[in-house]
Amino acid sequence: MTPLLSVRDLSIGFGGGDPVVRDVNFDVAHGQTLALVGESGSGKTITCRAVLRILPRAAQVRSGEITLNGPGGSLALSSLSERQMRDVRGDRISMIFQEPMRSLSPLHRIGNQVSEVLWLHRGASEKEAREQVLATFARVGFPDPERAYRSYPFELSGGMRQRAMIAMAMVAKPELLIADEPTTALDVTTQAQVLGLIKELQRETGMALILVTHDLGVVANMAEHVVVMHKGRVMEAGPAAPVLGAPAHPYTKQLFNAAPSIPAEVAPEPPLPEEDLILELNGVSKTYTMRAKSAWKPDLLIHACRGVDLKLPRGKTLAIVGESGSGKTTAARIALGAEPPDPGGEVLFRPRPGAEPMQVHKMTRAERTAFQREAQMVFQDPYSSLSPRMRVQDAMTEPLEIHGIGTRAEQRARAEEMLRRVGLNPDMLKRYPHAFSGGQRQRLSIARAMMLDPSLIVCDEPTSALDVSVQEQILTLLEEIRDSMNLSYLFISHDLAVVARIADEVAVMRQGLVVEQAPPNTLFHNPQHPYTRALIAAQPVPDIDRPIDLGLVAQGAGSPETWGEPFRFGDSVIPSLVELEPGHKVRCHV
Amino acid sequence: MALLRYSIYRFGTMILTLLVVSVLVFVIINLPPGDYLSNQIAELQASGQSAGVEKAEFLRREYALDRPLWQQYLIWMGFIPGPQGFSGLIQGDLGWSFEFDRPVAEIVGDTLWLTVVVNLAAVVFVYIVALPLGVLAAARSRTWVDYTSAFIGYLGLATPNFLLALILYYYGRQYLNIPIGGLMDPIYEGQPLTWEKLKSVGIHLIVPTIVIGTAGASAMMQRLRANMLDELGKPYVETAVAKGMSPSRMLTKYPLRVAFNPFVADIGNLLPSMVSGSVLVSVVMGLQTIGPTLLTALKTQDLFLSGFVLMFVALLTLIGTMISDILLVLLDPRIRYEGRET
Amino acid sequence: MTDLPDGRYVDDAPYDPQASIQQLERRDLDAPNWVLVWRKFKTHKLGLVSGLFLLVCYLMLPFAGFIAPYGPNERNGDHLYAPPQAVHWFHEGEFIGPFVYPTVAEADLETFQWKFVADESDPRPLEFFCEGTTYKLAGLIESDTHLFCPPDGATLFLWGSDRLGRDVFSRILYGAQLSLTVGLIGISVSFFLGILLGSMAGYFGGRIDWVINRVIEILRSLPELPLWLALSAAVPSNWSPVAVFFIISVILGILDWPGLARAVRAKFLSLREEEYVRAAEMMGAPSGRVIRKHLLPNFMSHLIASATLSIPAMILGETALSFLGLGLRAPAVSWGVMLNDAQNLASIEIYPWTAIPMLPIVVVVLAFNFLGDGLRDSLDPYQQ
Amino acid sequence: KDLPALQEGSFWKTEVEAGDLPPIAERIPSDPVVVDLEAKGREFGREGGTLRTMVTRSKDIRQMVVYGYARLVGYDQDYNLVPDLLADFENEANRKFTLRLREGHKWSDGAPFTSADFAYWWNDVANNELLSPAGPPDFLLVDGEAPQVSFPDETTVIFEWSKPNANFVQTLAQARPPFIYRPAHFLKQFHVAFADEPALKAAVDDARVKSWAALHNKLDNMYKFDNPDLPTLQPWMNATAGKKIRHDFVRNPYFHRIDARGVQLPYIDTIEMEIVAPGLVAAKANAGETDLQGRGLDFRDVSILKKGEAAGNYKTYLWETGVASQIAIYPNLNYEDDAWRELLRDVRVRRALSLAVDRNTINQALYFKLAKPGSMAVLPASEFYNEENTAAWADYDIEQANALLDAAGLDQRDKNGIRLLPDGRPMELIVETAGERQEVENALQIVTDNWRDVGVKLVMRPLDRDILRNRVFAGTTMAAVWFGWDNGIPQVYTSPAYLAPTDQVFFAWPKWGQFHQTAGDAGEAPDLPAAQRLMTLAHDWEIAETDEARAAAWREMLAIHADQVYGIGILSGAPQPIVVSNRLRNVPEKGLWAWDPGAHFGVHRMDEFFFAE
Ligand SMILES: Nc1ncnc2c1ncn2[C@@H]1O[C@H](COP(=O)(O)OP(=O)(O)OP(=O)(O)O)[C@@H](O)[C@H]1O
Ligand SMILES: Nc1ncnc2c1ncn2[C@@H]1O[C@H](COP(=O)(O)OP(=O)(O)OP(=O)(O)O)[C@@H](O)[C@H]1O
Ligand SMILES: [Mg+2]
Ligand SMILES: [Mg+2]
Repeated sequence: MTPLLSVRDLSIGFGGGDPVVRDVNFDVAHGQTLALVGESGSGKTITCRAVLRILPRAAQVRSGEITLNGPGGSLALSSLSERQMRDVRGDRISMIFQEPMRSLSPLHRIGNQVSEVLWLHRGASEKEAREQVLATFARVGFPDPERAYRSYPFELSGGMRQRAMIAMAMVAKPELLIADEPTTALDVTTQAQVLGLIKELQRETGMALILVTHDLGVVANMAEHVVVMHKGRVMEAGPAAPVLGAPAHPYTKQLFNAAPSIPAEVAPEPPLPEEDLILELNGVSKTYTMRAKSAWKPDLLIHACRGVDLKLPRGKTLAIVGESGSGKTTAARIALGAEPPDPGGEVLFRPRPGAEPMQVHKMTRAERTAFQREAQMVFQDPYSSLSPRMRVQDAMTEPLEIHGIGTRAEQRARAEEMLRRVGLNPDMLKRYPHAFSGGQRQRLSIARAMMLDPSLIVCDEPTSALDVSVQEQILTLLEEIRDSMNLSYLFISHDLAVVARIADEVAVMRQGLVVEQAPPNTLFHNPQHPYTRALIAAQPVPDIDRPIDLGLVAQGAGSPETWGEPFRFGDSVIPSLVELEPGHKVRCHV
Repeated sequence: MALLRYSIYRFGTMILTLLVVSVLVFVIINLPPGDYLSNQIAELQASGQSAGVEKAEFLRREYALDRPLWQQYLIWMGFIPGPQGFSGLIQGDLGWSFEFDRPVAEIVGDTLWLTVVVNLAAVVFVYIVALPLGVLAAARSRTWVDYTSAFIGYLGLATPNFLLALILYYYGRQYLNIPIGGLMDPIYEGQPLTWEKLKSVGIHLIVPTIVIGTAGASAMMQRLRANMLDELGKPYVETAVAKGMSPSRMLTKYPLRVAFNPFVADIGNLLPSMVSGSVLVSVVMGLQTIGPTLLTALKTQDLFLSGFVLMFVALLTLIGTMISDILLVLLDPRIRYEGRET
Repeated sequence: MTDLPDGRYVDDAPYDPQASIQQLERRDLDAPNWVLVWRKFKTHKLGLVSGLFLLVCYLMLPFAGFIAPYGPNERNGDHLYAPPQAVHWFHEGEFIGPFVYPTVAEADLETFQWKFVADESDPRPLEFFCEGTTYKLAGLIESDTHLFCPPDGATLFLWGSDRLGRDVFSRILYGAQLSLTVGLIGISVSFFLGILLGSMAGYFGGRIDWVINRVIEILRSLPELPLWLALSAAVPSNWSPVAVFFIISVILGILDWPGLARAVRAKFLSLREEEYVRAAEMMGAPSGRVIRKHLLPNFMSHLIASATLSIPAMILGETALSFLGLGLRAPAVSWGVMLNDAQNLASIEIYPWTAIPMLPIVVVVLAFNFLGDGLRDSLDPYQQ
Repeated sequence: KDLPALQEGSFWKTEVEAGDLPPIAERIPSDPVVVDLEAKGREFGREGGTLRTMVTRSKDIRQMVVYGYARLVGYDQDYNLVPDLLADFENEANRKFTLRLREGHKWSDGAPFTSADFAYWWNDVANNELLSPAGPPDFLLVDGEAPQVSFPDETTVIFEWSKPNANFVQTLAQARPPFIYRPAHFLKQFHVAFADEPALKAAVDDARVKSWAALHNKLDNMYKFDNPDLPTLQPWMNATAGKKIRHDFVRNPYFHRIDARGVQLPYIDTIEMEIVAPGLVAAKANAGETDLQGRGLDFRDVSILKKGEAAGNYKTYLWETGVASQIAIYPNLNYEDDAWRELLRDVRVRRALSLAVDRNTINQALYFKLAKPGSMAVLPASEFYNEENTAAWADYDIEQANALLDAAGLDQRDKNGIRLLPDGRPMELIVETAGERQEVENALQIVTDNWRDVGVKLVMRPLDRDILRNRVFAGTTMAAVWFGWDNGIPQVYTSPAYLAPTDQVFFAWPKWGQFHQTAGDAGEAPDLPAAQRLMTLAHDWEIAETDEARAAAWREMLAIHADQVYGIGILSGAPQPIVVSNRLRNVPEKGLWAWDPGAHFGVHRMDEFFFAE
C-alpha cells in the first residue's frame, strides 16, 4: 500500500548557512499517526512547513521530494504550481501551528477565521459553516462555543486559541493533519479530550496525522510510528512500540530518561510556612467585558478570576494548574501589576523579608520601578512578548538598559551568559525573534526574565514547548537559581509532572476559582476534588500500555453541575475553600 | 453597548469642538481690519457713489455689525436673536452675502452638492486606484508592477495640478474628445436628472477627478504598500495561506485589514483636505465648487458667506474625524481609548 | 545507517550529546547593528543606486554654479524659446570633440514662433574651465570659472531656453539648491510634531489623547486658505523671496502634522495592546523608551513612505501658493518657479522643454522612494 | 424717409404667424437705423446661426450689454459720436441737451420706448429716496447742481444745466453707460408708488428681500443684464435666468437697426455665452469651441491659437489694444514712508527709472516686437497723439539715468552697487503686482536687470488683485504695476479727469484721488505744483466753451504727464489675439481692442457679424 505522504531526503537551509534539516525521510499512511519528536530547534516545525510549502522567506529546500498520494494519483508537492498547491492546503492537508497566539489574525473574529476553511473548500454557506464550526468548537472543549465564535483572539486564553486553531485544522476533515505541538497550551484534561477527538476523527475519516510533540506521554497514547529528530537529522524512526519500549539510539535513550513523571508513591507533606510572604493575592477578581454583537445589546461579562487568594513565601514555588481558560494567566498578570484587579482585590509584595508590603496596584513611580526590577514575568506566549523588530540582543539587554545596570559590554556579556545557560548559542543574539523555533523562543523569554536577578518570577507555562531533555535542563536551572538566590516562583503549568517536580505548593483552578490547594505530594497522594482527580488521571504517561482513562477525565472535567454533591457549584452558589487537613484546602460544602 | 456609549460621547465632544471652532472661525473672518461693509462704504464714498452707502449702512444695522464683536458672534450663531428677526446659523439662517447680494443659502446651494460630487468622485477614484494597486505593489514588490505604479504615481505628484489639468484636457480633447472644463454640458444645466445628463457629468468629471485624485491616490498607494509589506511577514498570513486561500482574497481579507488602520484614521481628513486642496484646482479649472466661492468671500471679507463655508468645512472635518474614530474601534477590537495608568 | 529488524531506522553517525546544533549557525551575524542594516541595504541594488544618486545630487548643490554654463537669470534676448541644442562630436565625419552649431533665431509671423536655424558649416567647440557669469561657490566663494561654457558666438542650451531666453539646464541646477533643501525643512517640522504628538496621543490615550485630538480636529477643520490670504498681505515686502519661502515651508510643516499624527495615533492605539509592549512596560521601561524602541519601529514603513511622499508636495507647494503671491518668486529659482512659468498650453504643445523641471522632481522623488524602500527592507526582520 | 422692403426673419416666424408677435414692420421704429454695410466695406449677411463665446466670471454676462452696444448715443468705428437709440440730439453749449427718441421704438417686450421711460427713471428712481438714497448719479451733477429735466412730448427729453456739463453725451456712450431710462411699464409693478400693495408685498416675500426698494433694485439692473424679464433695447436679450454655466441670448425682435436690404439686425439669432475658467479659454479656443473670442486670450496664446487654426476651423486676428500702456509702473507719490516718498516725488528719479528700462528687449521677449515701446501717452488713433510725448524719457539710456540719480542725491552705493537712500537704506524698490499676468512678471524680470545697472534693486511682489488695490489705497505700496490709462484714444470731448488726481485707482496718487473723491474727507490734497496744475486744467476743460480750449487743456495735461512720468509706461499697442470662426463674417481683420471708448466688440458692431453658409 502506498503511504499517503512520503518525504524523501529532505534538506532545508537558511540563507547561505548549513542546512538545518538534513536527509529526512518518513512516510505516513492513511489513518496512521506519525509522531515527530526531538530536541527543541531540531527542525521539526521546518519539516512540517516544508510539506505545505509555507517555509519562512529566507528558507530554501535544498533537496528532497515530498509526495502526496491520493485516490486521484500522486502529487509531487515540491513541484506543484502555487495554484494547485492552494487546493491541497487546508483541504487535503491542514496544519495546526505551534504558536496559535500569533497565527490568528488579531482583527477577525475566531468564528470567521475558522469557518473560512469551509467556505473555501466545501463551498459551505455562512450558516452551514457556522453550525459545523460550533459543533467542532464544542468537541475541542470550548465551554461556550457561541462566545468563542464571536471572540477576537486577544479575548481568549492561550489554550482557547490553540483549540480554535485545532478546530480550524480539523473542521474540513483533511486527509492529512499536521499538528505542531497542538496541545502545549492545554491543560491535561482538555488535552485528553482533544487527542480523543483527533483519534475519533481518524477512525471516522481515515485521516492521517503527523504529530509534533515533546510530550512522550502523548506519543505513547497516540502514535503508531515515531520519528526522533536531533540537530536536523533523524536519529531513530520506527513503530511506536519498539522505539518507546526499547530505544536504540543513544539520543532517544537520553530523551526518554529525561521524561519527568508524577511520583507514584508519595506521602503527604507539611504545609508551607506562612511567614515572609513575598507575594500575596487577596480576594483578587477580574471581570472582562466583551463587546456585544450589536451596539444596542449589553456587553458580555467574563469572570476570569473570582476571589483568588494566594500566598507565596519567599524562596518557594507556588504552582497554579488548572483548566485552560480558568484564569491562571489573568491571576499572574494581576500579580505583576500588568492589569488592575476588580475593586476589592489587592496584591501585596514584600521586597525584603519583614519589609512593609507594597500594594502592587497603588505604587508611586519610584516604587514601581523598584518593583519591576524585582519581579519579572515569563510570558505564556513568548513570540508576542518579543518585539518583532528588535534583535534578540537588544531584547535581552533591554531590562538592564532600563534600569541602567552595567556598560554595554557587560550587558552583552550577561546576555550571552544567560543564553548559554538556557541552552542557546550566543550567536543567536543577532537574530530577530521570528528566526527561532518555538522552544528556542521560550527559552529566550526565560533568559530575559533572569537578566535582572529578580527576586520573584512569574512563569506562565515556561516549558510547554520544550522537549523533555531541554525541559529538564531548564527546570534544573530554575531550581538552582531558586536555591542559590532565594528566588520565588509563581509557576503556571499544565504538566503535573513538572509541577510535581518543582512546586512547593499547588493551586488547582477551575473557572476562575481555586478549587483545591495543597503541597504537591499531599495533592497527588490524596486528591479530593473531582477536577483534581481528573487532571491526574488525564496526565499521559510515556508507556503505550497505560492509556489515559478517558472516563475518569470526562467525569472530572465535565461541567461543575455534574460533580458530586459536595463540590457542585453554579453561578450563584459557590462553596468556599475549606481546609480539610493542614495545608490542604478544597472548595466544597462541608 | 460600549460602542453606542462611545459614539454618543464622541458626538458630544464633536458638538463641543464645533463650538470652539465656530468661535475661531468667527475670529478669523473678523481678523482682517474692517469688514466688507465698511470697506464697501469707504470705496463707495471714495468713488462718489453715495447710492450704495445707504444700503450698506442699512445692512450693517440689519446684521448687527455695529454691535460689539461678542454679540455679533452670538447673533451669528443664533444664540441670541438678532435684529429684524435674523435667527442665526443654528436655526438655519445662513445670513446674507454682501458680495453677491443674495442670501448665502442661495449661493452655496448649488455649489455644495457639486463640491460633494466632485470630491466624492475623487475619493472613489483614490480608493479604486490606490487599493488594488497598493496591494498589488506590495504583493509583487520589486517587480515591474511595483515600479511602474510608483513611477506613474510620482509623475502625477510631481506635476502641478493646473499643468496636469491642461495636459489632460488638451490631449483628452484631441484624442478622446473629452470636453474641456465645466462639470456638465451646459444644456443639461437645471434639467432633471436623466441618463444623458449623468453621462455628461461623468465625462466632465474625468479630468477633475484625476487631477484632484492623483496626489491622494499615489500617496495612499505607497503608504498602503509599505504597511502591507510589514504585515506580509506576520504568522497569521501564513495561517491564511495554509488554509488554501487565493492570494487576492487572502491579501484583502487579512493584511489589508490590518494595514488599513492608518487610512481609516485619515478619513476625517479626506473631505476637508479635498475641499481646501481643490480650491485652487477648482479656480483654475472653473468648477463650480465651494472652493472658489470661499476664496472670493475671504478676499472680499464677505462675512456671512465665508463664515458659513468655513463652518461647513469644519463640520465635514469633524464628522469625518468622528466617523474615523468610531470606525477605528470597529475595525480594530483591541483599541481602547482609555488612558494608560502611569 | 541501520535498519533494525523491527522496521526501525537508527542513525549510525557518531552521536555527541554535548554538541549543539547552534554551531551550524552562520557566524556572519555577529556584527554591530548598523553593519547588519548596511549589509542588507547593499543587497537592495535600486536603493543603493538611488542613495548614491541623491548623495551626488546633494554634493553637487554647492557647485551648481560651476557646472551650469549660464547664470540663473542670465537672459539671451536673441534666443527666446530656443529648443534643446544637441552637442555634436563629429563634423562631416571628422571627430573634433564636443561642439555646437551656432543658431540664429527668426521670428515667424505666420506661426508666431521663433525659428532657429543652425549654421551647420560652422562647428564651434565647447570651452572647458572657462570664464562666464560670476556665481558663488557654496554661497561663499565668488568665482567665474565654469565647467563648460558656450563657445563664442554660439549658445549652449542643453535643455532649451525659456520665454526670456534663460537656459533651462542651468536654471534646473540652480533651482535644485532651493528645491532640494528648503522644502525638506517643512517635512522635518511636520514629522517631528506629527510623530511626537501622535505617539503621545496613541500611547498614553485617555486625557492626553483627548486634548491632542481636539487640537488636531480644530487645526484641521480650519482651512488654510484664510491663513494664506492673511499671510500674503502681512509678509513684509522687503523680505527676500527665500526668507518668505522658508517661513512658508515652516508654516506648511506646522500645519501639516495632524494628518501624520492621527495615523501614528491610530496605529499606536492598537500597537500598545501588544504583548511585547506590555512586557517592556513590566520591565519598567519608561514611556519614551517604549515609544521609541517598540512602537515606532513597527510604524517605520509608513513613516518612510509618508516622508517620501511629502517631498514632491513640498517642492510643488510653492506653485500652489504663488497663486496667492506667497510662493517663491523671481529672482529666486526653484523647480516650482520654473514649472509655474510653464503652466500654459503653449509650454505643453510648442515649447515642451520648459516643462522639463518635472523630470528632476520625479527622478529625485523616485530616488527618495527607492532609498526609503531599501531602508525599509533592510529594517524589515522578515526579509533576510 | 424711404425704408428698404422689410424681410421677416426665420427666427420669430412661427410666433409672427401664430400672431404672438406683430410682423416686422410693426416691430421696428418708423425711422430705424439703416446700416449701409457696403458703404462700410462690409458684406450683407444672412440671418441665423448661433455664436459661441466665453467669459471667465459669471457676472460677466453683462459683457452682452457691452458687446451689444446699443446706446442712446454711441461711437462709430472712427470714434465719432452718433445717435443710436436716439434719433437725434441737440447740444446747446453743453448746457442744454435735447434728446429725440425714435418714433415707434419698442422695448424687447413690445412696449413702446418713450420719454415716459426717462421720466420714470428721473422722477421715481433717481430721485426716489429709497431707490437712490444718494440722489441722481454724479455725472448729472455739475458742481452739485442737478439738471432741469423735462419731457415735452413722447419722444423728447431735455436735460438742462446752468453751467456746462461737457461730459454728458460721452458718458452716455460709455462701455458701461448710465441708464437714464428704465422700462417704466415693467418696473412700475414693483414700485410702491404705482404697484398694488398686496401683490407687491407678495413679490417682495417671494424674492426673499427685505423691502420693495431692494426688490426694485434687484430687478432693474440694466447693466448686470441678469434679469431675463427686464425688457431691453440691446440687440440680444437674456434668455437664461439664474446663475448658469451657459447663458443664451436671443435676438431682440424689436431691435431698431436694419440693413439696407431690409433685414433686421442682428444677423445672428442666438449667442451662447459660456462661463469658463480663465486658464482654459485658450485651450477651448484652440479646440474650436468658440466663434468669436477676445476676452481671456493673451498674446502668449497666439502661437498655440495659430497652431489650432486648421483643426479648429478658425482664424486668429491680432488687434491692437486701446490702453495707453500695456504695462506701466506707478511709483506711489503718497507712499507712507517719508524718505521714500520724497524720493519718488523727485521727478529726476522717475525719469531715471523710466530711462533705465530696456523697452525694446521687453517688446521682443513678450510681443514679438509687435507692440510699440514708449512712455505712457495717448495712441496714434487719438487726435492728441504726439510723438514727443511717447518718446519722452523712453530711450534706453543708462548713462543719463545714472546721472539723474546721482543728481537726485543718490550717489552713495553699497558693496553690491546698490544705491543708498539719504538715510542709508539700500534702494530696494518694491513693485507690487496683481500676479495675474505672466507678462508683467516677465517684463519686471527684465526691468530688474535693467535697474540693477543703475543701482536700483527691484523687488517684485505678486499679490492678489484685491489685496493689491487695498494696499495701494492705504498707501502701503511703494510702487505698483497696472495697465496705463484705460482710454488711450481720447478725443476732444473726452473728459481728461483721469489725467488729474481725481481718482484713487490711478496708483501714482491714491491719496490725492481719495481727497477729491471724498470731497476732502479722506486722503490728502495734491501738494505738487504739477499735480495742482493738472487739477486746474481738468477744471478748465469742463468749463471750456470751445473745442480749442478743451484741446489745449488736453495737450497741456498730456505734456505734463510726459514730462513728469507719473506712470512709467513700457509699451503700448500690444497685440490682442481675436479668435474668429471661419464661418463668421464682417469681423474686421484689424481693429482696436479697447474697453472705453470701444466696448470691445461694441464699436465694431457685433450685430452686423453673420455666419456664412
Ligand atoms: N527564519 C529563520 N531564520 C534562520 N533560522 C531559523 C529561522 N526559522 C527557524 N530557524 C532555525 O531553524 C532551526 C529549526 O527550527 P524549527 O522551528 O524547525 O525547530 P523545532 O524542531 O520546531 O523546535 P521547537 O520544538 O523548539 O519548536 C532552529 O535552530 C531555528 O533556530
Ligand atoms: N482581554 C480579554 N478580554 C476578554 N476576555 C478575556 C481577556 N483576557 C482573558 N479573557 C478571558 O478570561 C478567561 C481567563 O483567561 P486566562 O488567559 O487567564 O486563562 P488561562 O488560565 O491562562 O488559560 P490557558 O491555560 O488556556 O492559557 C478566559 O475565558 C478568557 O477568554
Ligand atoms: Mg517547532
Ligand atoms: Mg494562560
